[in-house]
Amino acid sequence: MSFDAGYQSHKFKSVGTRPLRPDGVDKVTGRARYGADFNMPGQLVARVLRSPHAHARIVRIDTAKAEALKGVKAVVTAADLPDLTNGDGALFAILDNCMARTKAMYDGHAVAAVAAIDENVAKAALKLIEVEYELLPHVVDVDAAMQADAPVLNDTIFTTGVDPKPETPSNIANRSEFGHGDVDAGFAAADFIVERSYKTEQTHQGYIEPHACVANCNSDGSADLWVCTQGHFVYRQNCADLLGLEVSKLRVTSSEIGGGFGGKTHVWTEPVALALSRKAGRPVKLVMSREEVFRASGPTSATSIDVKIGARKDGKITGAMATLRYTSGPYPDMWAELGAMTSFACYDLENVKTVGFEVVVNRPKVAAYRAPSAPMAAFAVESAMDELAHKIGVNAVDLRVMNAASEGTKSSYGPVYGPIGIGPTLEAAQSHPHMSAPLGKNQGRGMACGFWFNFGGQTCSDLNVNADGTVGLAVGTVDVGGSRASLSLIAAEELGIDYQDIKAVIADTATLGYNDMTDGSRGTFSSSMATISAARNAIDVMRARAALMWDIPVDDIYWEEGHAKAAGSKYGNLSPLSVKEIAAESGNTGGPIAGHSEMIADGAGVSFGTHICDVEVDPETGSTRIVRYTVIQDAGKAVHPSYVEGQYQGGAAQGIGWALNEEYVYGDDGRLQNPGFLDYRIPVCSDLPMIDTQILEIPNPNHPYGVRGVGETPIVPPLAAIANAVSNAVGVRMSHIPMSPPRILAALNDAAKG
Amino acid sequence: MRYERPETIQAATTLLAEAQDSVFVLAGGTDLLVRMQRDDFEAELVVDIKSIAGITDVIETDDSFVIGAAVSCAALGEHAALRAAWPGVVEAANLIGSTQIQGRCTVVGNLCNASPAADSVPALIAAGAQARIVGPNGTRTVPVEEVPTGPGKTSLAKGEMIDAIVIAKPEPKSGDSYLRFTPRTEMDIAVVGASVHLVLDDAGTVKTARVALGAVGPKVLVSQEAAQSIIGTTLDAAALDALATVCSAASTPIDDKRGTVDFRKQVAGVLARRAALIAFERAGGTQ
Amino acid sequence: MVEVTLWAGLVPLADDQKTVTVEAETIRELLRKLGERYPALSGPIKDQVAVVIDGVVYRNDWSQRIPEGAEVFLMRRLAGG
Amino acid sequence: MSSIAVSTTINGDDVEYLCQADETLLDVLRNRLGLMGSKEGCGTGDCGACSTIIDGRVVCSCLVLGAEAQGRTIETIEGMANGAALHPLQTNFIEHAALQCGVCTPGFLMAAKALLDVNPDPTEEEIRFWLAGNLCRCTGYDKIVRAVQAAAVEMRGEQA
Repeated sequence: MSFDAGYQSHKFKSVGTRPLRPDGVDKVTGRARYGADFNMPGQLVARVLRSPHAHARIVRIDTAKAEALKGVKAVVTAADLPDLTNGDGALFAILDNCMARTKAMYDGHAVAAVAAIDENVAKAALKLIEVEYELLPHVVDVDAAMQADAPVLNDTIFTTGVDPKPETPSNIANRSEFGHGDVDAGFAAADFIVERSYKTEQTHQGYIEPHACVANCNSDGSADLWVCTQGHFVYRQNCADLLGLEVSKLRVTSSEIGGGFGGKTHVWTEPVALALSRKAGRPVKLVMSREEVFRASGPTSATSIDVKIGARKDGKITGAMATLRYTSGPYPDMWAELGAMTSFACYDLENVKTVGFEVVVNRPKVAAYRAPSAPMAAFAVESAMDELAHKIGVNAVDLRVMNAASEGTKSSYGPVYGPIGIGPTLEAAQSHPHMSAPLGKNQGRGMACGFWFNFGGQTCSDLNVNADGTVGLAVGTVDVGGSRASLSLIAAEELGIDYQDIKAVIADTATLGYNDMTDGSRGTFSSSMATISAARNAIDVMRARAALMWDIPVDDIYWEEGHAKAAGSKYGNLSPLSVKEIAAESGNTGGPIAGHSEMIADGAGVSFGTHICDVEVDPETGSTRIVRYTVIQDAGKAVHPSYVEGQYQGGAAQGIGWALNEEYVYGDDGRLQNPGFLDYRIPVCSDLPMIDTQILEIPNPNHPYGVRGVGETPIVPPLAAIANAVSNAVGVRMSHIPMSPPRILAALNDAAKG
Repeated sequence: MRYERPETIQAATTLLAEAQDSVFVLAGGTDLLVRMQRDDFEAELVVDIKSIAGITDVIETDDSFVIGAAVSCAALGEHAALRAAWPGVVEAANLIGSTQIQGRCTVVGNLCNASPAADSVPALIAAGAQARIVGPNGTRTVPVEEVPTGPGKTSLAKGEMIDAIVIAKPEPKSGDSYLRFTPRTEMDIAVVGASVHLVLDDAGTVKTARVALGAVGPKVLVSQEAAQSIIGTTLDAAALDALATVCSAASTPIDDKRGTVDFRKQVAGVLARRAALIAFERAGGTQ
Repeated sequence: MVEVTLWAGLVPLADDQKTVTVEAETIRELLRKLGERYPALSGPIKDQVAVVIDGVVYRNDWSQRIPEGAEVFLMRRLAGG
Repeated sequence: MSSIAVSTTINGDDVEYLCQADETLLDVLRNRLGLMGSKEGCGTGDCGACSTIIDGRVVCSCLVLGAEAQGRTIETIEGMANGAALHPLQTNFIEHAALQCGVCTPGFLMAAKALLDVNPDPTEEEIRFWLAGNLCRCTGYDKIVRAVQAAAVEMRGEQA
């Protein structure tokens, strides 16, 4: 069933409205069930023993005393998770991170786990597990880890992407390079050059719900996992691979998810819970403490970035270069590469070169955090762009407009762009009242642009028309920010029925075909495409049923405004058949009516945003207050505008926290000093003003309704927008994120000394 | 761990005296229960004092306020007379934690937790508050600054507890204030705290003053020299600069995850100056 | 004929060539021929690669046709958050 | 350690339970009484997701011992609606899209209810400082503050 994903512009009836979300009542009454809200009869409580050392060889683990303690039903170590990854490096990294096999690679790395009848017994049992560690030198800083004399974390890592292939192991796992043209020639032709180095500290997604699951392995090889996750199908695959279970026998149910932002795209304790359940022969509930979430889930990278941009007097950029060093934790991945790809993505450049270095350190395994790697690269590049604008003496927005990418531009990471929204967001920023509002004492305004790729991927949906004509929609992408409402609007639009007559649910892995991880802002984009396809499939079935009911050829029947209609004058007396009427006869016309879609949603289309921020800096204490904030971003088509605004506001708030206060603080002992919400400071209600949003709609040609992904781009500009605002407020160029009060005050003192 | 809820002071102090191993007093619990989450926490007995008659009352006598040990900071903030008399003490108490913490935490708990960064302690000290300590062998009253002896340590003997804070009513033409520095606008532990209490003479110049700084040493720092720098002045620029310089010099903070030595020393001076101005204004002083 | 630009990570596996010309009308044909010509490429091609045709990213849709003269990129498949 | 018998009032009903001396009220609500609406986000009083109203004051139930509930009046999110009729704060949170993932929503609703009970006409700043003890990572707080403002107007019986 070929599906035409091409954009057809038409007047929307449901899409673009703001109905109440179907999961709203459960969430405001406390009935919605999140990861930790599920229990099974006879379940045990699990606790994990974690390494207190940043880097240590595990010489010996003695679990005898723990296993002998009354009430303990199972104790597992790496020995209970045999390596079934047969050469798949990425899978082995997941396995080793779930339970250390030979070395503890960071403070918090799991080394053993216990399942007991209650929490107190489990805690007591942890104390009885004896682990003999051989301490090894550690390194947590990205630049220090790259020095020749730094301790080498993994002697099987040889830098890839360099020629000739090195013989000695290194903490630099990979070098990646992107770009085109000749940057040296570009810099030679420049009238002005800005060159500066930037650092950003490691931050965490900060979801309020800690990871939680209930796992149950039966003796017949079947298993159940109830878990808060952004991708229950991928969790099923990971867990099945690591535990040697058959995929179809492991059912994973996605609970309501209490925030993810990329941090719940990766299994942390779920395989351990399954292993404990298999060993104990009883269900096991494993809930992470907040301290464990900080120490042992997947924060983003800490970075160190050098940027050099050259431009002519008229503002045209002649050369742009960035060298980006990203930590990946103990296991290398693509984080530096993503940084290198996104850094100059907003711009149309003749000569550009970006080089990324993926660096392993003794920190937790990095996972995606909302447009992973992009906010740090944008901070460096957009700060340098602002400094360049000052040097040339041109307005910051004009400098962007002069160099902005547009349709047909060859991107800095390679491919040519289709129709993109950066130009319109810049123009909207220029004419936005915020841009011309007056500023008070010690206040400054900054702006910045941001970009994210967005993805499609494997998606499927089931749409069932019930006997009363109402519709059940089952999707496989997880709903955190209101996508059940958006997808119901999509189904209502395509079927031509009322939003109230549709109920969308997230299906578990046993009742729906495989769906990729809900990442890359693909939730609404991909599932809406699959839902439209399923709806069109259902419409064809209903047209056939109408043909049977009227006893006329199906080709003479067309679908309009939720009704089967007979085309042509010869059927003048046939009044249109509604979904309700067709459904009522389904028992006689062929059985239940449904529409299915199994597809690869592609052509997601990139998403651009421009942010404007006013800050007030207290020059005597270095404290920064966000006075005003505006987000302007292209959504292609805002299906449910309230929740598109919610993505813009939420991304901005995370960016504000990252820019001003959030950071992983490590002691000299390589231990995380602030694993808690008291000293890992995310913004509180009284820290922020109202966050204004402006949704632009430049249709995505590869989606029937023009929809683009919106979820990740909002976090990309804030670091730079705030840094530029602080610089314009008190005249110091901050190059280290977060711009905490001690850092700003030190910079002011240095500036005062001249 | 055992939980007891005595209804009289005597019963409470007896329980505290008889406990062999570690014993804790529970009033608001907002520090104690956080400590209990840690795996290394051990306690034989927790004594919940909230059922002791009168312990949750604020009593105004003709010359003082008697704040019961289990009065929540939220309740303190709602006591109009105390707020009018000692605005600095009340604003310090109301800065602790969040609305939810305010509904439980107490100034006595804040004092006995003995954190160098406690919010209410500098203001209590600047106000000259007294701690009424009860124990197996009777009651004694000491200035508040004598209770904390170092981070997490107090001078209370075994079996002793504080059952009230007593603050004398302020002299006429006096004012107090408390300011703290936190990176966020709420929910933070003070990186630096500064409290100033001063009394003006008839001419409107500072007659007496007390300056107390938090989070700049193992205990709250009471600086006589800082007080001297503003006595006899109407807080002109020179006096304020002297106050700031003295406070920065007197501070002996540490580097930690919340702030650096330089930052704390510099901001201690800034907050002391700003707090002095507020106290001066509240005392009726004019610049 | 189609000119394919390889993602930096693949260049060493294709005799260090940045661009390769291949006769292919679908993504399936393109990937099969690349794998045959440069066996070292067949590993990453299996599941780490996305094909970009004139700026549109196709994550793993072999049936997708490649128009004559289209700009084709082999890009690393990306993770998101 | 032996269990402690506690009798208290929760959402208007008489409730009795046994709990350990060191067991928090949050654990009692969730693990013994099946009232899963209060959530644990941190266990240290820093996120507000476990907010519960005890004797009229909104507190973190993770920093209250189950034993302390003896004889007190406790309100949890499960008691906020009046049967099927939602509280104005609940309806306004949905209408203003003041929640996305929703895990912080029960805590916000308890805190907002406690606010409007004592301050029926709060300014934006008063709302923001009162709710500073409730962390939200999804919304950036904008729509939450607007929902509380709208509910306050509705509860005062004025025109929205």
